[in-house]
Amino acid sequence: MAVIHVEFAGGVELLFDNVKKLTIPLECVGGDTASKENKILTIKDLLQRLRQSYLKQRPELFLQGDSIKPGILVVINDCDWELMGGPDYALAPGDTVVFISTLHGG
Amino acid sequence: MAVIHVEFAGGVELLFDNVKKLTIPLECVGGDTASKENKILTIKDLLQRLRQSYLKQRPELFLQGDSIKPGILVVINDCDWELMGGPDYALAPGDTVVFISTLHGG
Amino acid sequence: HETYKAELSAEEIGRYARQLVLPNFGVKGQLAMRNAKFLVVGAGGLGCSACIHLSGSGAGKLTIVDHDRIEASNLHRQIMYTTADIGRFKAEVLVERCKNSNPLTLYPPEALCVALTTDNCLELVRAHDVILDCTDNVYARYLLNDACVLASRPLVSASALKFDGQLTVYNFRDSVCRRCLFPDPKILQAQSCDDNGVMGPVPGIMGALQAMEAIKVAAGLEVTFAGIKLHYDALTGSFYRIKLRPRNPLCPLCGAASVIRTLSDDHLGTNTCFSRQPEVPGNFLLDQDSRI
Amino acid sequence: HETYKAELSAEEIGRYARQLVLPNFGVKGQLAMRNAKFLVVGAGGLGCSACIHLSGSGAGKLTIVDHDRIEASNLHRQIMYTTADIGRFKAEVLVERCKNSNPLTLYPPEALCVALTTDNCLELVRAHDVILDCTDNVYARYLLNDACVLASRPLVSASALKFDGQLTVYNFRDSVCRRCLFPDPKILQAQSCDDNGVMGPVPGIMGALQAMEAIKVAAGLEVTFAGIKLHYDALTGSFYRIKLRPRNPLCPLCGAASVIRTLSDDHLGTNTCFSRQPEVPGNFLLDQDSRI
Ligand SMILES: [Zn+2]
Ligand SMILES: [Zn+2]
Repeated sequence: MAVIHVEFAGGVELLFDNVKKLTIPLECVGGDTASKENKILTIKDLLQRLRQSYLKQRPELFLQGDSIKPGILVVINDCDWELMGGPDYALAPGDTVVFISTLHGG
Repeated sequence: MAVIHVEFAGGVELLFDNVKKLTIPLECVGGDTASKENKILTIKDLLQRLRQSYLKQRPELFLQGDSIKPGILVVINDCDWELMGGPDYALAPGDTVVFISTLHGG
Repeated sequence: HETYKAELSAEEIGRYARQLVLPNFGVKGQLAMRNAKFLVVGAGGLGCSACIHLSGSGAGKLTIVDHDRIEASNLHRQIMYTTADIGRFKAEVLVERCKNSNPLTLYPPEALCVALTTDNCLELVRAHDVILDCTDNVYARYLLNDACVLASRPLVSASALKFDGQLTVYNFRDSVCRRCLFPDPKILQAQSCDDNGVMGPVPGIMGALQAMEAIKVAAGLEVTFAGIKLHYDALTGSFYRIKLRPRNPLCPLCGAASVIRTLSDDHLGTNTCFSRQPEVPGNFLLDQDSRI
Repeated sequence: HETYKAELSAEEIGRYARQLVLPNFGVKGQLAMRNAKFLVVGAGGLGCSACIHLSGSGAGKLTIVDHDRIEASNLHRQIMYTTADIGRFKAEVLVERCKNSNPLTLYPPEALCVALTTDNCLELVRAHDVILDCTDNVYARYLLNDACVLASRPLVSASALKFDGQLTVYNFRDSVCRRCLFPDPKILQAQSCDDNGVMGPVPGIMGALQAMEAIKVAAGLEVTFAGIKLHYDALTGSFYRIKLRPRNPLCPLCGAASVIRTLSDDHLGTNTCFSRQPEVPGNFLLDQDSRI
């Protein structure tokens, strides 16, 4: 089964019940209708799926409207998502998407 | 073209003219006859290829007989080669093999 | 005393012998260090570790800026301070320690026991070659970032919180600045070590990594964390090495149509350094775990 | 003074406040640190960094073993020593620094200014809970490894050379020992920092990482570098995280048919600690680069 790997670091994991790693079947990212329609699934879809099924508290610290909250870096296969097409990046089986808070302490 | 990636670290690179990374076409690992015979290529073959074509000095610091010199860790795709079958591991396209000296300084 | 030195003394050769034998560093690298000026802002956990390594490795000039005084709750991570130093200015004590470690530097290290502000920041940055961000708040981090872009200086930035640390080199050649990633500091939610805690060794690790990158900048070695962000997670023992975007052409600071051309609180928000309450030792309430 | 302490004093709560607020560490972790005994062998670059972080984080007992005296060429990387300390025993000075940083530990830190030998090693290892290998030679590394297997103690081992550093935790639960990887030290070719050099921050980074792992062992956190070896390359900014083999059933030390049942030079080779010449400052010849 095609899956993607999702990781949380730098404090983002606290919003997800302290879970640092998830493995999500790709077809589950888009919900029921997606697989039927063979829809291309993007990071945007992943953000919605995370909000609906995994985000446990204070969604406003993870999302701002439909996009990611500023201060959280979205990393696709070790690259900043801006290098990969941003929210419209089409997820592929085996992808690893990491959400990392920018730290400001010292 | 199917290639493997070879890296040297912890001082092993000094024996290879200070080159830290090589990309070698898989069919070149075994030499001319190998590709014709569709031979399975192993780490053993890679060691011989490295000795014949890349090793620049003091081969006795890299090899002991046909095998690797004790003190050098052979790492296949982030795993100790002992987990992968050792010298008989069959190389696959895209593999990364890293040779790392054990350090004893402090 | 102001002269650029092109040779090492016998005493320097003895002291730096273990760096001089390194083919990738050698006399050339040591002389580059010898003549380089480092500005370190923040003398906390990151700054303690970064400064003593820079000083030890032969930094020609080291200026340390911090207006904070040492408190008991700093000592678990701020490794250059002793219990007897509590109440003293951090920058002053750290400069003493650096001097005692290495008296051979081109200039004596200098302490500035003041807060970094829009008034003093640009001049300080301009007077140095390599800038280290060892601060502990969003305001200072963006202020330093803005000054480094305006003055064209590389900014070696590290941070630490809880079990996590980060490192990157901003504004080195064509690498991103902080605002290319997140343009507006005023909407960022930030956590501080004081409120949220930090494991002692984490800032020590990150500060030493920061010194290593600053040395690479000064010595002309390849600067491998420009455009790359390192994230270290001590709990899982993971190191993420993230390739960052190129400079953002729409960046309000370093972009083509930049709107930020001076240091100003308009672009920075509130300077919380001045409003922060001093740490109160003993304000932590014992939980049930303490009665095992 | 010998009592296990099950509560933290108000002073301790103030000092460790930033670790106490961490949900993964908290009072439970701090009390575990408070009652743990750490043996650090080697007070060089790794040991300086590891010890000051262990002490700062609240190590209950810290014993530091090193028979070397401080030399000028140590100072660039051995961050806890000053120029005035040259000629003194490293372990003695490092213990002073740790005491000054943190006087609240259950036992005062202790310096043993002797070489580690087959005669004293096993007893020392048995008297402690967590062992840190901060040594600089093959002999001492195998001696400590053998003692840790014979005494069933986890060995947090780090090393540094040139631009590279390594870290792993040997003999923790079912993780490998050093001899599972390379059974015979007598045939190993080893380079030392003294002969081959090392960049100052590298042992600082590795020593702080080592302290972090030792704290995780003591505090009962998941020990993520047991059976995993970290390799850090400062030149390329790379971190390799290598999954090691399981225990080798044929290991001469920890294997089923082990032949090494006592500490003995027969299995270790020559103890080069005793034959090593002291470092001669100034013996480095200036090359052409110095005349740029
Ligand atoms: Zn920018
Ligand atoms: Zn073993």
